[in-house]
Amino acid sequence: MNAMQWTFVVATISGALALWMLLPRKRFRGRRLGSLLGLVSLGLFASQVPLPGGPAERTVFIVLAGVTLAAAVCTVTFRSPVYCAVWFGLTLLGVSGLFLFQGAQFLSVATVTVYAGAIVVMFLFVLMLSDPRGRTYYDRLSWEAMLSASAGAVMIGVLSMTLHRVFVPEAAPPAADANNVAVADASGASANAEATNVPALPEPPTSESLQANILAPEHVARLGGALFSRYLVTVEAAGVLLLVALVGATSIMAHARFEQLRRSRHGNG
Amino acid sequence: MFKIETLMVLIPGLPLLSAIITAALGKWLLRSRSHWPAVLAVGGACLLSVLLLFQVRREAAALHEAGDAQAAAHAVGYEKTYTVWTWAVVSRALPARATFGQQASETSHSADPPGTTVPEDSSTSADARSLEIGITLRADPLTAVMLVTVTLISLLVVIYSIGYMHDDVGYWRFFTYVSLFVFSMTMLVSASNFALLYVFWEAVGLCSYLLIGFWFTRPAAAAAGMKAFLVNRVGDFGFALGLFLLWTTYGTLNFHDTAAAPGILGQTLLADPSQYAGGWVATAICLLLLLGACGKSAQFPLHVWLPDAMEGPTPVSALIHAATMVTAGVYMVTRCTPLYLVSADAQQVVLLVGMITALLAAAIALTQTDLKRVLAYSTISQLGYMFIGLGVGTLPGIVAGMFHLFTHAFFKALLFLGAGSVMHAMGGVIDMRRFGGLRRRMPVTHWTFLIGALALAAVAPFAGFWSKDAIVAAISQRVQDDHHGASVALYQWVFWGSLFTAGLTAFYTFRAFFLTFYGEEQIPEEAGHHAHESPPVMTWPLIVLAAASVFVGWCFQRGQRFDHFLMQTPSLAFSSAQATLPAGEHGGHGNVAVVSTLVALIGIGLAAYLYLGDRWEVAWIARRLRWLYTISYRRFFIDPIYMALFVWPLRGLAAFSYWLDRQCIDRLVDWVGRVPLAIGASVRALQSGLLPFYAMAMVFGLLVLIGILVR
Amino acid sequence: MDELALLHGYQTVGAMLVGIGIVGFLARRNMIVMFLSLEMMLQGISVTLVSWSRFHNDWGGQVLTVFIITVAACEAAIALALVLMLFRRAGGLDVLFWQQLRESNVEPFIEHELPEPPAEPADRWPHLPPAGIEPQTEEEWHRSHV
Amino acid sequence: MLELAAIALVKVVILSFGLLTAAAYLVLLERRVAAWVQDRRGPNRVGIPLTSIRLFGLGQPLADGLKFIFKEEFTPSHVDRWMYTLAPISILATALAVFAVIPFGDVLTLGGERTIELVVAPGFDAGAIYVFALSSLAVYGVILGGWASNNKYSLLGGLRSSAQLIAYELPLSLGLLGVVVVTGTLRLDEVIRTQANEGIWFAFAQPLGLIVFVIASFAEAARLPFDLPEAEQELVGGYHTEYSGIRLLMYLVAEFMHMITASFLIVILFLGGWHFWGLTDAAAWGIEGEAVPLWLGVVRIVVLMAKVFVVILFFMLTRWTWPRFRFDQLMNLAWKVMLPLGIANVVMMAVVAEFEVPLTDRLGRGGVIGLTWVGTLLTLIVAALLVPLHSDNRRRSIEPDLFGTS
Repeated sequence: MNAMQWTFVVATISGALALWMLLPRKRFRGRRLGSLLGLVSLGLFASQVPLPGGPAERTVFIVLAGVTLAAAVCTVTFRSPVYCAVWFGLTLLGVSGLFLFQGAQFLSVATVTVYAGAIVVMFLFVLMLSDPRGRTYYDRLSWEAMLSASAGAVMIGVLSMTLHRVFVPEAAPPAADANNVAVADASGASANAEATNVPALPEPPTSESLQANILAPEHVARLGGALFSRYLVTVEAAGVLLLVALVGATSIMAHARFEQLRRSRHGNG
Repeated sequence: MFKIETLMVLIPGLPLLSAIITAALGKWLLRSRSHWPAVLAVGGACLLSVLLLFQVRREAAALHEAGDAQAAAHAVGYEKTYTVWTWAVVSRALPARATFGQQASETSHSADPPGTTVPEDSSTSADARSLEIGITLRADPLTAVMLVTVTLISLLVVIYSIGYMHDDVGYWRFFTYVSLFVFSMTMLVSASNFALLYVFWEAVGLCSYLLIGFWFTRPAAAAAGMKAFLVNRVGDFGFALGLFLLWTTYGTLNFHDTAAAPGILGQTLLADPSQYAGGWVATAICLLLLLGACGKSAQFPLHVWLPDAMEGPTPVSALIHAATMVTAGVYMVTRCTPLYLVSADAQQVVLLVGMITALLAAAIALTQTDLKRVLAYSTISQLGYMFIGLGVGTLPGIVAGMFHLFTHAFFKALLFLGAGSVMHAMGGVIDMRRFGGLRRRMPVTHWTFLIGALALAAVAPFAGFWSKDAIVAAISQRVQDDHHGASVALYQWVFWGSLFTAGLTAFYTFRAFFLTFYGEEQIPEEAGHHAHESPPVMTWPLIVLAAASVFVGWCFQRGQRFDHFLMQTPSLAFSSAQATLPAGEHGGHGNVAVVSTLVALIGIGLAAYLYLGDRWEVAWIARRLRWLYTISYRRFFIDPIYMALFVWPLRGLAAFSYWLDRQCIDRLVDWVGRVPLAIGASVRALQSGLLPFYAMAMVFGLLVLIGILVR
Repeated sequence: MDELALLHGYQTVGAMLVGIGIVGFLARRNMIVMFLSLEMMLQGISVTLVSWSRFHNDWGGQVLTVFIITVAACEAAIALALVLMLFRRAGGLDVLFWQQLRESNVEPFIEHELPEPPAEPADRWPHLPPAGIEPQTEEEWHRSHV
Repeated sequence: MLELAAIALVKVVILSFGLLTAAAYLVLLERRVAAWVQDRRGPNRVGIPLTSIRLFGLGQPLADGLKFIFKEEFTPSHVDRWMYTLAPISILATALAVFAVIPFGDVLTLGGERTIELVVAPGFDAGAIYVFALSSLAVYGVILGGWASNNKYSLLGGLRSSAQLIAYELPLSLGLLGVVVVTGTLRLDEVIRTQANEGIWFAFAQPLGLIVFVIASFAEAARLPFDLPEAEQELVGGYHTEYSGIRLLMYLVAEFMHMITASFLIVILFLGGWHFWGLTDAAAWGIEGEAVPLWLGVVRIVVLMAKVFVVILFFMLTRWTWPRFRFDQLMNLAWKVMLPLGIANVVMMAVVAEFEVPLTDRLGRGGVIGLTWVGTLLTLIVAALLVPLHSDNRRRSIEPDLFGTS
């Protein structure tokens, strides 16, 4: 185990602990320690990720990613479901900002419109009508907090480590056999990539090619062109799916209303 | 006006349309108007059938005149076929076993695309039989006669049913079934293909089943329907075997000639009858087909279903179980005359079956107290007569059988509808002991029933006389011709037996008539307030049928029109050339007619003596000849015998199989089933119903997978 | 911009969103919050897709994200209807109200030790503004005059 | 880079100050209009402080603002403090942020060569959807404010409001979609430019779209006859019942901002934006080339602002002339009338866009427009015939007849 791997392990453990402390439990809450540990974990993970672009871009990215992730953690750890929903709204805004940072204007706006504007508001509706004060016991309890937190943290750790191995091949650990260190070093990154089953990445796009295609000024027209030519059948399928969902939701609620009426008619029978 | 093909298609087509319309709309839309499609369609079919009859007659006559010499030489009749569409094509279905290897090697390198015609090579063409089942309709005199009979009787019965069924809950269902039946029956008689014949043979069986069990809520009706279906299966099994044998023998199932192969009853084979397979094959085919006919036409071993079928609505009994469907066997045997002529043994079996049936049924009918059952047994008896006619083996006999079929349809439908009228008035009671003296309350029924009874008893000018007389005459002719034949004794016995049966027929018919309409007036309490004459919609069909029963025999017998017309049928035309006797000597049998009329009158007189008024002799006979009476009354114990011979052993077998299934096989399966149960029990605790738990399991699975993938 | 680093960063953010979503889905018992966590996982996937879309200079990723949003909308509609119905029947949003689909011989999961409900804050009447004179009670007035 | 940021900053500052001031003075305007409609005087006293100059009451907004700001920051004890504070901030922030993509003029040419587009975010390609995204975020301010107040009137107001806003977002976007289908862009400045180039405002080319859009804008801005969220007579002010001081000020300002946004959108999408025949056309002034001189840019800004002002006046007059809808009527109108009308508009516009060339060849431009008018009239007639009368206030059974018993 080299330093990099240790970093990931520590980050994973501290992340699991942080999530466990932050999750609602019966008595002990330790939110401050949890927050601190979470920040440490986030920092450790971030330390292994090279940051893009110049200082301004880096700042923007760090702020966006930080807000997104912090809001995400808050979403799953706050007790009041209304707060959870609002934090999720902030997560969505962060994701939307990340999209915009990538140049995906349409998606960033569409995410806000559909998710934040419609879906989350609907959830807020339900939450407000079902339990206006957020005082139910099940919001103050977690199911297997430690296990869940560990599962999520390990998932993050494994994925991050894999990403690191793919994107930063020269920093990958040497082969497991200590005797072959020299050989592995000599054969270089490509051999290492082969040994770890990592497929070679394509060449990153140049700024000009991006401007010509995915960052073109007529962004929406391009996206629409892709949607309605190559992915037309999928668009149709999605349309049908929406229709079916509409009918399904309506019929479910109509059935519920019917049941209610029936019960009221026949004296709770 | 119409092309003959149009008629051929329209006649079955209209009832089919009606059936579809009634089935689709009857319950929701038509309801009490459900009879309209059926009446219109069957009426139209009847009209078109009559047109077809005239057209066939004209064309046949034209053919006869045009190619007189040639026709006389080949003795071909008139036929017309029309293929609506080809239903199934299996080319080269069966390469012959002997040449299988060669055939296979040939086909393997033949580059012919599928669908090309079979090679004309004579050595392979016999083996390369292609099965082509076309929906092929035919028109010839036999078919035309059958079509007219079927549709005319159906029309009258349908009209009658409007009154009879008027407030039944299954009104639309009834007319759907009847339309379907008319479609099936017309298709059956116009099929030009044994396969198609078989299909509609089954279809009429299905309709019969549905209609017998029409009041399926009554257990007796349901059981009767099932019995009819099962007994028919026995016959149909034989029929199917016969078809297989025909197929392997002749390589085709068509009646008519086609480009691929000469038909079984086609001009080619008829012109050269030596090509018919003889020997045991012919006998086997004929006997198997006869088995089918026995099932459908209720002949001796398989007749047991018909009396029970009287559980269905009375119009149905009149239409299907007296006038039309049960004659399908007679029709089929007539159609296959050339096959039967090849095998004398089979002919004698037909004769014997007919004789036994006629006598047996007549004997049973003597003592039955149920009016409809008396009529049912008389139907069986008369069908037996038809088979006697067919079994005589001479052309006059066969034609006489068909003629009897024709006339019998009218007066038996009349009698059944009359019985239905009585039953309608009596509130569903049909036991003759419970009513009597109805002649004043139901004058129309009474008079028409009388005409029907006279026709059935074969009294001189009525329809039954001419046809039955023709049959008896044919037998006597045969006796005379076969003076020195080996089986002359058989024919002699049959002659006397048929005369005796005629007497019995007259007796039981008038017994029923007198018991119903004469004597002290007696009305069961079920009749309620409607113990009166039936409505006009029911009586008019009776009057029409009565009129037909009076005139139809004389009209058609006069100048032997019916015979001459029927002779134009190809198979019969051929037979007329082959028959041992030339046609046309029919009618020179005055003494026979006198004898049979006398016999009938004796029977009527006896019935009048015994049942007009209260006679002590009836009771005396019943007491003194108690065993004879019981045998007749219990229908010769045939049902119990069948019960003992077939049903109980089968039930025992079923019980044993059930035991085997439950105790051995199921146990085994249970034990096999316990293995996964045991495995499942060990992991059952995982099925906790907790959604987060499942999700957790999924996540861990995912983690393991990722771990394996990234190593 | 360094496209590779950008991709790496976005992938990491996406992975973290997915992981946090998993934690929320597993640990939380409020069905709506679980659903929010689910949506968060979808967001993580969307982030990675969009970043790949940019890295490959191909519209496929963004198009797929459009479809993810569509599917999420459908899912939200159906799930919300179902959740409402479940809520109506059980009177709560706890996902553990619904464990009837367990094996018959498995004991139900029952929380024996429920947390204390938080104390309702005592009714605090609004303060008067600090300015002004505090009114005296009747008793005080009496004492001062005795 | 820095320069761009600076320009954007300047635009933001100008726009926010302008908008806030405008909102303040619109309050005054509204009160004056109300007074005028009701035949009274209205606020006309406050002028320049410390003098006796009244100036038609133009000092009133200043006084109001000061009053709001210096009132005590009162937080009821039973509210959820975080949300209670967050809600008005979020609604004001979104209301302001909408203007990032709304052009408030065409271009300004400074010093002969530098052109400045009068949009905060000039290159944003999905501008129209951005507007919708942020206006849908405005729901949060309302619903959270209502919930956080912990007051049943507030909660009801918040729920009503969010239901209303979500419901009317659909016809609003359908109205927009008609324009988008025809112009083929989501950029608002492009929409204006299309109208200016053709010289035909979409109000004439898509009357049905205009109707749908205007009605839906009224509902989105929660103005009478759609002011159910507040409904002072029923809900004591709705979601801001518990608010006071600067937080209430934020809500009120945001409300006026919504009205301004709606007016801007109506003007941009349907009334030709900065375009006016003869007045803003460069050709009419004898100017060649693409360049737009500074004074013409200013003229265009003035034209745009004048149009917006007229639309705002229309909003205000409507407020004092129409009664309020009932909630079921509101919803029926949204789902059973506006939505089908919007779809009809989109279908009509799609047909026009698809068969533009043959139709124009056959009928001419005027003929096509006439055709859309005929279609609009037909659609409205059909809608009037099919839709039950929403002003029918007779009592009827609320339960749907599911059992078929009656």
